Amino acid sequence: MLPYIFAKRKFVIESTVKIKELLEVALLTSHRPLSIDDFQKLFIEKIERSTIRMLLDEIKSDWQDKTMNLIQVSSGYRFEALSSFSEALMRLNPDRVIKYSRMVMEVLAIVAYRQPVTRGDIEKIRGVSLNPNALRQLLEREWVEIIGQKEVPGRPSLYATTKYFLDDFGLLSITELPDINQFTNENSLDELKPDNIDSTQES
Amino acid sequence: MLPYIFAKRKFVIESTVKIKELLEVALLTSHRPLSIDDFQKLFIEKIERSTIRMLLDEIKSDWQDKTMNLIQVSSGYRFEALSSFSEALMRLNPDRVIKYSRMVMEVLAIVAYRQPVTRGDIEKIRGVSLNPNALRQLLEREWVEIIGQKEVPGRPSLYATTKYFLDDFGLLSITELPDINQFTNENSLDELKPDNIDSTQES
Amino acid sequence: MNEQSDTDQLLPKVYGEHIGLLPQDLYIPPDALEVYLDSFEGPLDLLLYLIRKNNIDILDIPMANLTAQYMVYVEKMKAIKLELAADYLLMSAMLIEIKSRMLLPTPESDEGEELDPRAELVRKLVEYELMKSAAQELEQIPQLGKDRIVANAYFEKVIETKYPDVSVDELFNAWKNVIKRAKQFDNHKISRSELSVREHMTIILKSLVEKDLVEFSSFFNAEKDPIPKLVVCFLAILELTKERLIKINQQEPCSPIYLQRESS
Repeated sequence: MLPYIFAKRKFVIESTVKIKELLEVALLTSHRPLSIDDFQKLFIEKIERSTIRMLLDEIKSDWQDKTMNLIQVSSGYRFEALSSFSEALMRLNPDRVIKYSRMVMEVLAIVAYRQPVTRGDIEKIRGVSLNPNALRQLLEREWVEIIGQKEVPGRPSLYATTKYFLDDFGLLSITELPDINQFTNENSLDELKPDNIDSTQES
Repeated sequence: MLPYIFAKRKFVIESTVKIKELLEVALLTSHRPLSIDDFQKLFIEKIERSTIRMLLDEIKSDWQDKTMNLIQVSSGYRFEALSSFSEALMRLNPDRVIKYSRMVMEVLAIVAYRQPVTRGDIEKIRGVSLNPNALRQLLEREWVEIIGQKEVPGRPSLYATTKYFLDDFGLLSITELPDINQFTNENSLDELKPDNIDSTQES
Repeated sequence: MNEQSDTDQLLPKVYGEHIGLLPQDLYIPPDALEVYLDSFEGPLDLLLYLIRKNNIDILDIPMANLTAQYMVYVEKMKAIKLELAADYLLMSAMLIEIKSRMLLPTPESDEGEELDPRAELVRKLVEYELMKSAAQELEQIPQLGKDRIVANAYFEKVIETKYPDVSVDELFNAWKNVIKRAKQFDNHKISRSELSVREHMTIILKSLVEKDLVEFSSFFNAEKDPIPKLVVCFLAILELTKERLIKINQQEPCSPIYLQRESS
């Protein structure tokens, strides 16, 4: 009976191979980085810190050219997927795609139809001060870019649409955007009436 | 300019080696089992289910005699540490184990083997009124869920086990549960006794 | 069978004739008694324990003996605990009823089979015992987080890989809104301006970012470009100058005209 209990309660170290395997398993199954102290907790027997470090180095080279990297961060060691896999892995648990807010869409429209424009221009047209988020989102999306500075006090940036904007909207050029004048001529006036300046000028 | 956009926006599959590597990384970094549908989401291109299954088989044999097992459970595939490592690994996070009372385990057994059951069914089988806590704990753990109402007066809820229950017990389906008909013959007397009586008598 | 049951067989069998005999295992230290009685999951569990303890054949239960033993336990539980689950008392009544029905001639079922008054109780005991064992079996299965540890390695999350889709129509609607609203501000009017002019303004500005000084004529390809395009380009240059985004320079009469950004 005793040997059975013994085997059950103690992790018997057969060799350094076993220690190394346990270190690897601990790293692969841990959601947080593991410190040398953590690794020591795995064993009943005392394993020298230097032994653990040496074995971690071995594991690191075992995984060279494989799918994961053993890296050291401030709180310890962890396995990390090669960064080239990250984008694909994100598709497994995609963040919910949110729609652009009305504000962002309006800013995009102003940049598209009135380019090049400064932030001040956008604010003047919309009649409200602009949340910097709106332009940031459009810059990140690479639909809008800064093409220079306007030489007025403060040298504000000039925003214009990009090639990617045209690509993503399936346009060859900005001129292919729907024309507001065409719209007012062809469609019922109700939507923009009674005060559409463009149509009054045209007709 | 176009190749740049392409490279930046798309994950380019170079070969089946790359596909297999991505499958492995996904499995090693996922906290939940991954289904074939999940694996397909990793790729922009359509990868055949049969290809994925074949590559999973390859990964399984690649890991033979190593530290982790690729196993299949109800909702998909996952890597699991060899069971010989479990005890040592538990020392890293000893407080994470939830131990359920005998009552809760009996209720779980009844739901697992007699599903779908109502609360009344459980009470009839156990011969005692049911502490609502037992079902609440199992619902919270997501091992048990309400799958409908029984069309009798009062329309009591019908309880059944979940996919997570199967996953957590490493089962593909409810049919893999231990065969209940074997129990009746093999039960030894001591197992049926409350544990504490013997110790109190002997001491 | 194991050692335990061997010892049990040496003990005197407690069938019907030993009615009223106190089960020996009730001699328990008082403070342990509560814990002990509490360890039963209900009356069926207690009955099963008594049956197994006394090595009773579950298919031929001596009702008088079992009922007596059961009652002793229930009395003990009542004495200790103020609140005893009603289910225990219900079971007492049921046991007594079965016991008394055993004394009467056995009735027959519709099919002509003899109906044992104990049948229902036995069926319940067997089913509960089965579920009890099932619970023990479940506990033996390796469980996630306890005996099963799954891979959970880290990967660097990429932020914002997915963007919302926007159609040209949506963009146009946003523009219509802007115009509609702009009308409400008296101090600012949206005047009509050709999109092509705006586009050329952007093109010219972009080329002036790449090079400081660009020759005026390089924007015009009189042979290839249609006249409207030449006009639009010229208008764009005028508009840029008017908005003070570019400067037009000429060193001396008839020398090349250069465009440069306002700053440089």
